[in-house]
Order: sequence, then structure tokens, then C-alpha cells
Amino acid sequence: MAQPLVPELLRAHLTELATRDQRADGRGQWEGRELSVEVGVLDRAEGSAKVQMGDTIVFCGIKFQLQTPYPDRPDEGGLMTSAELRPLAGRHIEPGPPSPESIEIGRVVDRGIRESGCINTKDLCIIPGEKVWQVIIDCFAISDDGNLFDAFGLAAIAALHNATLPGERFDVGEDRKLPVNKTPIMCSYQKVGGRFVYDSNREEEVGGDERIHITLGEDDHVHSLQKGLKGVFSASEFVEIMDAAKQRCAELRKIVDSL
Amino acid sequence: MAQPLVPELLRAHLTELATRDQRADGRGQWEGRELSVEVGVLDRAEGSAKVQMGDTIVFCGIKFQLQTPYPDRPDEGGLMTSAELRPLAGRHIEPGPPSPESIEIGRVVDRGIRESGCINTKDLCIIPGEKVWQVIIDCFAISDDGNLFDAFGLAAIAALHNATLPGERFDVGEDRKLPVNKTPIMCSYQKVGGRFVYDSNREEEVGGDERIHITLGEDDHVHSLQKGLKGVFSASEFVEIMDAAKQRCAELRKIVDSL
Amino acid sequence: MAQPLVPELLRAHLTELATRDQRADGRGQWEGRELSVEVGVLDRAEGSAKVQMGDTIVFCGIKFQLQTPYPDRPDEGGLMTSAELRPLAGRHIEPGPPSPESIEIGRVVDRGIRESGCINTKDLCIIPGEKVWQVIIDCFAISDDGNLFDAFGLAAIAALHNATLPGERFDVGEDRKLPVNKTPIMCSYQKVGGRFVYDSNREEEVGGDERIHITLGEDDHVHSLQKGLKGVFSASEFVEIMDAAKQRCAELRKIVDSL
Amino acid sequence: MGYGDVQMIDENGNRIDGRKAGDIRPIEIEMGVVPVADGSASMRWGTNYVIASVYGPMEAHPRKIQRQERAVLDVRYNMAPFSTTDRFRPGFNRRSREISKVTADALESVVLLELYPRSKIRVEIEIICAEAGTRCVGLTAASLALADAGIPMTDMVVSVASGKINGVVVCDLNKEEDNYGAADLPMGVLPNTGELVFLQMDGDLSPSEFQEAWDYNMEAALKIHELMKEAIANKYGGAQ
Amino acid sequence: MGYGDVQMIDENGNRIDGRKAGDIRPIEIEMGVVPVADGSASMRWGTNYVIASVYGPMEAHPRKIQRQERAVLDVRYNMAPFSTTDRFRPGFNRRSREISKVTADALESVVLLELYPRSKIRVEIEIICAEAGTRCVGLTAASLALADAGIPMTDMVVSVASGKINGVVVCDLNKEEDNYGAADLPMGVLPNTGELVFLQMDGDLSPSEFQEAWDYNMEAALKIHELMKEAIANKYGGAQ
Amino acid sequence: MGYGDVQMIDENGNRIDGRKAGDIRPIEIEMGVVPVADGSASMRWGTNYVIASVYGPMEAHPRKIQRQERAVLDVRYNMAPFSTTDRFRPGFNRRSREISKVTADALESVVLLELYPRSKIRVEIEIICAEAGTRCVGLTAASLALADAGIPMTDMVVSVASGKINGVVVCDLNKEEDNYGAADLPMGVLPNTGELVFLQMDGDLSPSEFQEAWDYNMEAALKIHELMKEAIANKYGGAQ
Repeated sequence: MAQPLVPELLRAHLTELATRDQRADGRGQWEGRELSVEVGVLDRAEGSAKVQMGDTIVFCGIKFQLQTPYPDRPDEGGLMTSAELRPLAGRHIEPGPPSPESIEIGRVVDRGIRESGCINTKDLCIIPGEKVWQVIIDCFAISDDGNLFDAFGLAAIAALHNATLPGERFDVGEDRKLPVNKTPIMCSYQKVGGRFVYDSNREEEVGGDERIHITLGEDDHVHSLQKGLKGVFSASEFVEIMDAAKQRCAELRKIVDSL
Repeated sequence: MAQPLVPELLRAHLTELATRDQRADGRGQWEGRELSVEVGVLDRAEGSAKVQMGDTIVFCGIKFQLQTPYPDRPDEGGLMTSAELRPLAGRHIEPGPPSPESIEIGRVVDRGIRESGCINTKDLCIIPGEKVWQVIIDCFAISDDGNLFDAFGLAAIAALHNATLPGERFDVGEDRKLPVNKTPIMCSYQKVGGRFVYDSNREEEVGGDERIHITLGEDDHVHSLQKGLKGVFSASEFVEIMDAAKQRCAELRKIVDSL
Repeated sequence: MAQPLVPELLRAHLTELATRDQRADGRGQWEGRELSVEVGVLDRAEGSAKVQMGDTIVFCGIKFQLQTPYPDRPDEGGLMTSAELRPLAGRHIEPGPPSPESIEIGRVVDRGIRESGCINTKDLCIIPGEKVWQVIIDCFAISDDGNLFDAFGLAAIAALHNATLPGERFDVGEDRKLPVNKTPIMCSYQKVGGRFVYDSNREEEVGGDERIHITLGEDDHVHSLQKGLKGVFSASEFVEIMDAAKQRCAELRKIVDSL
Repeated sequence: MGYGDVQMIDENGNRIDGRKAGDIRPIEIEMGVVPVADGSASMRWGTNYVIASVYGPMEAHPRKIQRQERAVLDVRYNMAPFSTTDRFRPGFNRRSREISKVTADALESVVLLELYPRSKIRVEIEIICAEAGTRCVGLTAASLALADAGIPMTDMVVSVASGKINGVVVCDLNKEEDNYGAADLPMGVLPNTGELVFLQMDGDLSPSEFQEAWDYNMEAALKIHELMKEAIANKYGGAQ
Repeated sequence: MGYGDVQMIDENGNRIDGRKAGDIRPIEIEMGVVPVADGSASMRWGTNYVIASVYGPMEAHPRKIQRQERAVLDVRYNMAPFSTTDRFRPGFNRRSREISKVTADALESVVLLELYPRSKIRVEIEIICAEAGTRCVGLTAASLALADAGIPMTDMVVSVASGKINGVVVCDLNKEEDNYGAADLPMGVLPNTGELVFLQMDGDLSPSEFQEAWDYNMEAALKIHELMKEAIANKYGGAQ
Repeated sequence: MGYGDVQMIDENGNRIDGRKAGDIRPIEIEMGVVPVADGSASMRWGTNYVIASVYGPMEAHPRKIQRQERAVLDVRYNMAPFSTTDRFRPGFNRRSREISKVTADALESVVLLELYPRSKIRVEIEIICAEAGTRCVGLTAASLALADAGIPMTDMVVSVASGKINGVVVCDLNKEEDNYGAADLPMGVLPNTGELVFLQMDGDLSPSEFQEAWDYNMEAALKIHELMKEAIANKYGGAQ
């Protein structure tokens, strides 16, 4: 992504709104945009989801490949996450090799999934030492109006829950559901006008400061954190957003688990 | 290639000539430049040709490699065409990774050869499922004064007819002639000054509009078409150049088959 | 490296000094900067050296990998030298893919080592036709105040003498010292102010002309030469620096052999 | 080629998906599917699913790509990693580069670039789900997205391919037919004049087969154009 | 994960290298180790060995990266090929790109960039020998190098990670502990205010474990800050 | 190295292609072989076949490569894919980069770059067929192409290599000799002054062997220079 020009006017406007506990689109501090999650939307993927949060729209597709396991872990499969920010999804996204932003987002989504243990890599074993499944999670933005992190995170876990191991196509047994043991959920907070808000839209991203991405599992266990962008925050600010995240992650987990 | 500045004066000049049924170098509408084709000109290639069309000069070299066949086609070898536009061949050619132009030209030459069926990939089998030949057709421009498409196309089919499978060097039997069953020929037409002409030179390329590349086989069978560059053409214009192509391809086929 | 601006003032100053047989830092024509060589300085390398020549500081680390030998040389291992000029080491070094300068320096250091025969590639054989060692020599600049060629060359041969084949870690037998049969030494001369000097510092590099790199082995055998940068030199100038090199290489060889 | 022994058309002239030789697959068009873009459209065409978005006209940078007298069109055709049966690996791809180029060549032929000197118009085509004929779907969707962005054009571009299967010329090959097909003739037609801005072909067609395939394409293009006009009218409440 | 059966802490709460849960590894700081740089520092931290250098402020080029109102910070984290047990192959690396980015994000939060409009400050971090926690060592060394270069900052950045091993939260994991660890929480702390500019975490920590790790980091950061002040004072003959 | 047991010189001092120790391979020069270039030349030298073309002086762009006081020389040495027994894969190649650099260094030493401030001269060297000594053939062909382009030079550059085979120093190794050779000393000589602008060497030469190889090169350079003058005279109808 090209460095957007940050008009000081936008920053001043957002700050002024924040002093009155308001946001540019009328939402409350911890309020998310209108959300929809659909699964099974991609004909060529073995699992898929479409997430819409306001005008942010993303797809996630799950594909599988066979691979030889690492010699020191003969009974474990692999997991790979890729996030593509194609210029389709926004004027600010430039074509070319992966930007530092897209690398960061892919790695943060990956860590949330991986570290939660929702995929037990031993469940991906076909023949120990010979053949295991590699799960590939491809996150793909259609329209970026802010907070791709959460949209990708949600689409990824929803698509995993929707996925089927294509045993027949690869001639290694019957098709079966991909075992997914947990439902890690990422919630992101950005400092806008001097205070943190949930689910910043693109206008807030451009006029805001640092972001904190929190992935929580069952029982509020922490699986992944990431602070991004320039900015300083205090321990008490962190406690505040962690509390907000515990509540919101639980709500979103219910949505995903009920799909 | 860098985008050449298209001086409106050149376009106007070419248009003015076209109204009088003339071309900048005095040729008729369907007349090609002086042509020479030589084969066996490259000491390190297993087949080779040099084509000169006016001041456009190209080489084509055929090389072979052993490869393992694809599992679903165990008795078929492979075919690959590459067109290198090195900055040697013209001021307008910039160094660097392959340009869209050079990718297009390589793929169009490749399609003409491949789709004609002049190489039967089963003739490239050495040991089914284990070892097959890969034919590599390398087109290389020495001097680009326009219409590299036809020069490469002609050099490629002439070089294939000249090629020997190097069984002895690879220790897989005796050397033998590469079986080439047909002689597909490409002819290219460009709209210059509002009408199509055959074999445009560089001046006409710079001051002209869209090009149409036609590859014909025996009995006027069509094997490949490509419209390139900005421009609109009508069905009747297409019929006109297709008729011209049928005649010219037959002439050129005779030249190649008599080498 | 970016092309440094060569202030004509610096050139004039260095030329003026040269007419009085002086150098900018007070050294004599054939005098090197203060030198220190330490070995065994890198915990993760199987052999290592740190060389400091004035404010030029470099590391060299030796790593080993197992590889399959080439079919035509089943009992010979491999040797690879890489020189990384990371932007850590100087304002003039730009990030990005390897510059022509860094490629040249790596290849010149490599040739000095390789051509001297100090590593007998047959000593790297583990199981003929199956497993051989590859020696990787990684030269890495910490601070570039000129003459990285000699610093890298000295660090490389010192690190090789310090290296241990890690048989145990790779489960192919016991650890043993890497056999190093010879001690090739590179000395570099640059034309500054119209005459050649030894061990030019960065100021002299920027304000100087062509460089000549000479690698000598025992009995003054020549193993590698390289002329770099713009400049013309005469046979008698070459004889002069070759004589200087014979003396200096012998001195440096004693230092390395005594480590 | 050489797969003529797989029977894809029955004795009544019905194709495996029930179509007759000249029929096209079902098509659904949606306008404005990328809310943040200046214009966008999606097409479901058989099981193809393609999204195109348009940004601009905007300042052309870096300056060396600027043209004094007209806008430059920056077109990218790309396959999403989950668009194919085997995962499609992102990165440099000669086929995508070529399709991007010929698609740009086609669109430049109709967009009134002279209205926007020194500027750039970006056209992004993403194949979300690939069946057969993605280049045609992409080009058609791109012309819809340009219309949605309000970029003036001399005409829409409608693209469709005919081909040959079991020695029979048929229109708009589906995936199975494409796998066993012996020829493919994609064209980009201006429906109001019948002129062409895009043409490719590979395979083997006799002169008479070629004419048949050409005619199928021309006919199909007019049908598809009706669907396009309808989709635009549904969004903007009037005829094109 | 799932390696809980390797015993890394004995019955007396001693770790394999003899440390208690809250102890950090030995640290040695050297200032000015890159003579040609505008500022530099090295840290030996356990068997980590990291060198950071700073160049600038200098003219920012190419001009498109220039910012009218402030300096840009160009930060690179890189592992030397001999820094790891298996040779580390030079070239593009997603992990290094991400660490470079979050390190830049952290440093931009303290460097007074507004003092140098239109200019660039280069920060180079090279991992010469890697144990565990290289991103923390790199960020801390970079803030020392910036101080050595005389670049004004609101505060130093001290970075350290705590983690979990055998179900016990411990500070500053060494290599073996990291290999078998179940969580890692690196933080970048401003020692004078206790605020943060860097935060990452992966693994599994319950809320109470998380609090424990957080507190260890805060405590350790103050200890490390003392060592940093001492190193600077040794070079410049006074307190920071 | 270590292949001394293959006998490449017979008891009468004849080499496998019949030459004596100091003889060069047959050379054929053709001027103006790239009609669209500002200057060009080809050399057949043994079975080497090399074409060089020159474009410029032209405007140097992008502007950051411009030099206020002189022209920049942009030199590329490249091997065609069909130039070697095993196909030579196009793309990045460290050897070609190094040869391009030292060739540029040599040519910059003779071209009067100061006559063309802020401009660029492009020199393209393509190895169409490779035997042994391609860098020497390329450098020599490039100096012919520069002459053909009318670019002023202080002198031509003549490049040739001597080496050692079966313990005997010989001039201008052919392919078989190069494969089994024990040393290679390529030099770039200014024939009018006997000075050097290019020098490389690898292998093993004692001081006296080195002197012998040097002398062979100097002698051969003068012979080759005669052929070059003749080729230029043939084209331009006069002596150089």
C-alpha cells in the first residue's frame, strides 16, 4: 500500500469527535460495523467463507495439497496462510510484490490460527513419514474499507470450519470433514483521536495511530497479539481494550460456531 | 520495450501515403520485405535458423533436455518456446525482466507451432513414464526493424525442420532427425494509415495501430490467431487479410519445405 | 553501492599529496593500516574470523552442508563464497539485490581460495557418489572504510584454517578439522593521485582510479588477478605492484599461519 | 487434441450440460460489487465467477508512464489462489501477463482516453472461480465495471468463445468440453457495430469450421449484450 | 507446543542455565562498534550477538518517499548467513520483513521525526549470532545506536520477552526453552513512563499467566535500562 | 585442475588443433551486422561467435544515473540460450554480471566519455556461440562496435588470454584445452601503447610461467589488432 497522505484536517476532525465520544460514522467506541458471514461460497475451494463488515468484503478459501512430512515430525501435516491485497480492493493498494503490510497481515492471521491449536497437525497425517496434508488458507480482499485484519481472521476460521479434506480427489481415502478443535477470534483496536476504538474503518485507519490486534480462544486464553503502526500506549489502555476484546470475541465465536 | 513517442507527423504521413495506396518504403500493401532463410547456422544448437526480413534479423536455436513425463501423459514429451528481446536488437528495447511484448510474442509463436500439431509429443518419448525429450525453441532477435512475430515464427519452424535429437550426447540411443509433420506459417498484418498491410517495418509499427497475427497450416487450416494493440477492425477487413494470409503462407511454406 | 560523487577537490588533494610521496592518512606507499585478525569469534559458525584494518571491520563465517556430488566427480565436495555488503557497513551501501560490486568482490575472493587449491575437494568426500560436504564461506562487512577485498580475503583463509567439519551434527562420523593445505593471500593496490598504493582507505577509493587485486600462494605462485574500475596501467607499473605484493603476501601468510 | 474418442455430444445434438451447439451458459451480472471502487461488476457465467473493479481517472504516476494527450489504461487479469481445482500459486505468470495485455489492447480501443490527458485508469480483473473462458468473462466484466464507473466508451465490449468438440463446432465451451476440445476462438465484439477489438484462437479449424464458430460468437454476443443492458438498467433505472 | 514432557525447570525452580523464573540472561553492551556509522551499538545477550548502526539524518531519496513534515525511518532487520545453526540463506524473507516493520513502528513512536522534515534516517540491525529473542535484542540495540548517533528520542526503547515453559511463566527464554516453550510475549517498553511501543505474542496464555509474563517484562526492562544507561555513560562520561 | 594426465600437446609441440604454443585461433570480423544499431560488429574466433551493438550517445535516464561531467557507459555481456552445449537458462547470473562490470571498466578507460556530459552509451555483447575465451572476444568486439558507431576512443582494446596446459604455457586456449587447463590469463591491451585496461587470472602460474603467458598475450594482441584495422578499413575504405 502506498503511504496515504494524512490530512491534518482529518486527524483534527476525528480528535474533535473523540472528545465528544463520537465516531465519524456514528458508531460507539466498541461497536462494530454491520456484519455478515457466509460459508461454502467458492466452488473450487475445499472450504470457504465470505465476510462483510460494512463496506469491507473479503473471501477466504481453503485448499489442500499433499506433502512429505518433515523427518523430525513424521506424523504432522502443515499449515500455511497467505493474505493477498490485490489492487482490486482499493485505490490505495498498489500492484507489485507483497507489501510489508500484506506480509504482516498474513502472518498475524496465521499466528492466531496456528497458536490456538485449532488445527491439530497430527490430524493431517495420511501415512506417517510419507504423506500428510498441507492446509492452505488464502485470504483475499474484495473491498477494503478498513480492518482487513479482523475480516480475514473471521473468514479464515469460518472457512476452516467449512472445509473438507479431499481424500478422493487425491486418491488417499474418502473425503472427510477437516477436524477443527477450537474457534480463535481476532479483534482489532486502533487509536483514533487519542482513544482506542474497535473495528476502525478506512477513514479512521488513515487518520488514526497505532493498532492492536488480539486473538483470544476459549476461556479468554490469549493466542496472539500484535501492535502495529507508530504510537505509544499505556498498560491501562491495554487493559481496557483487552476487556473489550474478551466480550467481542465471545460474541463472534458464537456466530462462527453456529454457522 | 519503452513506449515510443508516436509523433503525430509520422501517423499523418503514413495516412497520406495510404490514401495513395503507397507505403513508406515503396512496397505494395501485401508485399513483404526481402527475405532470406538459412538453417544450420548455430554450432551449439541441435537445430537452428537465421531469418532476415529487410533489416530485421533473428536467430532461432533448438535445444533438447531430458525430462520425466507427466503422470497422466507418460508417453509424451514437452515443448517450450521462449522469445528473448535483448537490448542488442534495438534502441527501443530496454534491459530487464521480460516485457509484456516479449511474453506475448513468445506465446503467440508457441501457439502456432504447438496447435498445428507439427510436433507429435509422442514422438518425443524415450522410455514411457520415465524419460522423454523436451524441445526448447529459443527465438533471439539480432536487429528489430519490425515484425519480429513473423521472423520468429519462420525461424522457429525452419529450425525445427533442421533439428536432430541428440540421443548420443544424452546416452539414450542414436542421434535421429526430429520428426516434424507439418509446416505452420505465421503472417502478420498491421493497420497503418487506416488499412491493413503485410509485414510492417518498425516505422509502420510505431505509427500504426492494431496487428493481427494469423498462423495457417496445410489446406488453410487455422491454428492460431492474435489481435494485438489498440484498434477496432471489421469482419470484412478480417476476411481481406485472411485471404492475403492464405496466399502468403503457402508461398512461405514452400520456401521452408525446400530448405 | 551508489555511485559516490567524486569531488574534483579530493582528487586534486590526493594528487598533490602523491607528488610529495604522501598519503592522506600519513602512510607510506606500500604501508597497510593497523591490522588485527581473530579467529573463532562466531558461536554458530563452524569456523570464523574477524579482521580489522583501520576502520574497516569484517567477519567471515564458515558453514557446511551435505550435498550429493556431481555425477562426473563423485568423490568431490563443493565450495561456495558469498560476500554480503549489507547497508549496516556504510552510508554508501544501498539495500537491495546484490550490486555488481558485491558480486565482483565475492567472485574475486572465491577465485583466490579456489584456484590456490588450499581446499582439496576430494577431502570433502563422505560417501563417494552419495554424500559430500559443501563448504560455504560467508564474508560479511561490519564497517567499510575501504579495501574490503583484502579484509574479506584474509578473513576467509583465516576462517577456513579455523574450521571444523561438523560430522556429529550431521550424523556422518566424528567432527574433524577441515584440511587446508595452503594459505593464499590477496593484496590490493589502487592508483591514487597517479601512482599505485597498497590498502587504500575509503577516501582513497572514492578519489582514486583503478584497482588491481593479486592473490599469491607459496613460492610467489600467482592464483588470481583482477583489475577493477576505470583506468589504464603499464607493464612496468604492474611489475612494481607485483613485487610489493610478493613481500606483503609473505608477511600476511606468516600471520595467518601463526593463528 | 487427440481426445476425440470421449463422446461429449449425443445423437440428438445435446451437449453434456443439455445445451444445443449454439447455446451459451447461464449468466448472472451484478453491478457495484466493490463498494470502495469507482466502478465494479461481477459475472457468474457457468461456474465462472469474476469480479472487475475500476479506479480513476486518477493522476498517472510515476510520471514516466504519463501520456500528454490521453489517459493510460492499466489492466491486470489475475487468478485468485482458490479459483482452480489445484491451488493457483500467486506470482509472476506468463499467461496472466499476456491476457492482461490483450485485454488492455481491447479496452483501449473503446475507452475515450483522449478525454483524460496525463491520467491513469486502473482496471482490475480477478478470477474468483474459474471454469472455461475466463478471459472472455474478464473482458466483458471489465467493460461493465468501466460503465459502472461512468467512463465514456464508444461501445461496450462483449466477449465470448466458440470451439470444436468431437468435430462439431459449438458455442461457449464449458470446462469438460474445453479439456477435450480441439479448438478455441475467443472474440471481443462491439455489439452496436459488429466490429472486433479482441481476437485469439488456437487449435485446428478448417475454413468452414472457422466461419461457423465466428457466426456463433457474433450471435451469442448480441444475446449477452441484452443481459448487460438489463443489469445496467436495473442499477441506473433506464436503458444504457 | 505439546512438548510439555521435556523437563526444563527443576524442583527448586532452577532453569537449565541456573536462572530463576524472573532472571534475564547476561548482557554486554558496546557503543560505537561501527566506526564509519553515525551511531552504532552491539549487544551480546546470552549467546545472541547483534549489531545496529544508524546513518542520517540524510536526504530522503527517491523523492517519492519524502515526507514534507517529518523524517522517514528506514529500518532493516536481517540475519547474517552464519547466525544460525543451519546456514541462513540470504534473500527475501517474510519473517524479517515483518520484524523490520514492527521494529520501525516502535522506533517511530519515540524518535522526534518532526525535527528533520524531508530527510531519512537509516537503522540497520544485523543478527550476527542468534539465540532466542533476536527481535528484542535488535530493537534495544537499535535504540542504543540512535542514542549514539545523537538522534533525539522521547525515551529509550527496552525490549524483552517472557514466555511459558512446562506450564511455568519465566522471563527471557533461552534457546532450549524457546524450542520447547508454549508461549512468547515480547514487549517494547519506555522505561521512563512504563508505556509500550512494541507488543507481540504467540502461544497460549491464560489471563493470569499473561499478567505474570507482562509483569516480568516490565521488571526486566528496568534492569536492562540500567545497563544501557551505564554503557552510554561509559562512552560519553555522564548519565543519559 | 589435476587433469594433467590428458595429453593435449604432442611431442612436436603441436596442439590438438594443430597450432603451436603461441598461435591464435582463426578470426573473422564483420562490421555493421546489426543494421538498426548506431554501431555493431561480430567476431567469429575459433567457434566463438559474438555480436556487439552500440546505441548512443543518448539521453541518460532515469536521471539519477546521469553524470554532470561525462557520459555513462552501460555494458551488458550475455550468453544466448543456445550458445552452450547444455541450454543456457536466461536470467540473473553472477558470472555475467561480473564480466559486464570488468568489461565496462575496461571500455570506460578508453572511451572519451567527457565529450558527452549527461548522456548514456549502451554497449550490448551477446555470445551467440561460446567456445573458450568469450569475455575476450566480447570485449574486443565491443571496441569494434564502438569504433563502428564513431565514438571517439584513445585506442582500441584488444583482448586475448593465454593459459597453461600439461605444464606448458600456450596462447588462446580452445574449448578442450580450457576444460583441462591449469591457468587462464585474459588481458585487455591498448595496441598503440602496450598499456592494459583489463586483467584477470585464475589458476596456478609460477612467476616465470606468468611472464611467458603475459608475453604471448602482448604478441597476439598486435596480430589481432592488424585484423581489426583491416576490417575497419574494408568498411570505411581507409586505415583507422
